Amino acid sequence: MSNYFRITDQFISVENVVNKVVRPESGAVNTFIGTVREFTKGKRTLYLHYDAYVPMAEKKLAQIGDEIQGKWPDALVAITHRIGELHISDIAVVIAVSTPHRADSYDASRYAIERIKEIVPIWKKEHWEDGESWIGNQLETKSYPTGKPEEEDLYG
Amino acid sequence: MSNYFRITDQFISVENVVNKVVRPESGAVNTFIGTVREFTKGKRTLYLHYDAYVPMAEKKLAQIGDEIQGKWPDALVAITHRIGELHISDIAVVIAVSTPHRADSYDASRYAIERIKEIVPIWKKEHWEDGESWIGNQLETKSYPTGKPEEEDLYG
Amino acid sequence: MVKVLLFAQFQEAAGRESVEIDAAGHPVSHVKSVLKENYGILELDDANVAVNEEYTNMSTELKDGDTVAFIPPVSGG
Amino acid sequence: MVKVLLFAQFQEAAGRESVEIDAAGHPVSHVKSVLKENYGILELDDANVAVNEEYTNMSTELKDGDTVAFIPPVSGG
Repeated sequence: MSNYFRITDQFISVENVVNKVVRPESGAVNTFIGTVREFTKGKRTLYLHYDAYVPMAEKKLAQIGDEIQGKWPDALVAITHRIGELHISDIAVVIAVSTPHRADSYDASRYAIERIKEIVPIWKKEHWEDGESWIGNQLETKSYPTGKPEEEDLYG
Repeated sequence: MSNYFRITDQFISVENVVNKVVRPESGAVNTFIGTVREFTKGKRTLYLHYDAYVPMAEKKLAQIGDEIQGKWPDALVAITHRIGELHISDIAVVIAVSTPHRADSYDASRYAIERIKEIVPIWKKEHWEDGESWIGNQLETKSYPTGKPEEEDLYG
Repeated sequence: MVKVLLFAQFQEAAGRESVEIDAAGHPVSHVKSVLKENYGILELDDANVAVNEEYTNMSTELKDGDTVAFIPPVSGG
Repeated sequence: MVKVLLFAQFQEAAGRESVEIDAAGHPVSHVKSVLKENYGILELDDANVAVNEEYTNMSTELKDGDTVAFIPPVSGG
């Protein structure tokens, strides 16, 4: 299974990640692809640099896969995240989830991206025309008043 | 824009459909891929045949794109649906939606597949070991007691 | 004349992809009756109808050169 | 000895990817203090900590050969 949860410093092929989860018993594959956006809150990004604690990040991606199979037993998940220097529109992450029926593929895929942003040790540094900065958590669905995840979020 | 909404009798490349919607202002692409499932309610499918009213189907796919841009103005959508004979695990449809932020990409992608199953004139015939049948509507989220969509569903 | 397109189970029932019907000045429902009676297409009550590639209803009046399509319940995706 | 891995802003602040600290028998909080005082890493209060690639907390007691990582707020995806 470890091939299903990868950190790489190379270009990610969407087709390759999708092909890992296509199988006769599934009828739906939901894919989430994160790409480098040029403007965030009006500020222009020139490029990004992603750093990761690679072995732990792969373990945490696999944990997300396990969590998904706990919640959606018929789901099969593959996730690849790229690190290093990425430019505008480059693909940073590809999540693919196959399920027998479509509703679960959406829900499980959404769960995966939210969990990546909670527990996977990957960090993004934005480079702008006038500076650079490591970006803190960017959770859209949840905020941590303490500035960090609660224990139950980390251990899933 | 017509290249964004296609009916084809050829293999669909996920990468090609995704590339139509990747752009500097988007940071998220959600993709829904429908594949041919081997078993449905315990019955084994050998292969499928899809028929379509091609010019109208492409118009209706484009209408779904317009509806999505009405609801999610920053979304960009591409949809390709295959027709003809398809075998187990073949890709029947690829929907790709790019948005600046991820939540909208999921919602708009989900909207697209539900609408395809409501208004796009495409028909699936299942071939089993012991017979074959054209399949009626397979909406998961909505049922039509009258057996057909209501007018507001058709006209969007 | 009006061109009537047949798809899926309707095409199989009629054994052809299209028929020409002299239906100008008549409503779509007239075409439906002809298909039932002359072409053995019996399941038309579950179908939607499109004229010139847009959904419409059975009371729409047809004109010469129109293209009518009876749309069985769709099952794409 | 305990190996301490530094990433992202912590790596930049310390100017190195890892340090070795004689912390066996001490809790993780001891390593945190050393990083603050000796390596100029000041933003550790927002960090999580992992020992041997699993999240844990500041009171975990370290043993010889452990690998500790301070995890700044993550921003993958």
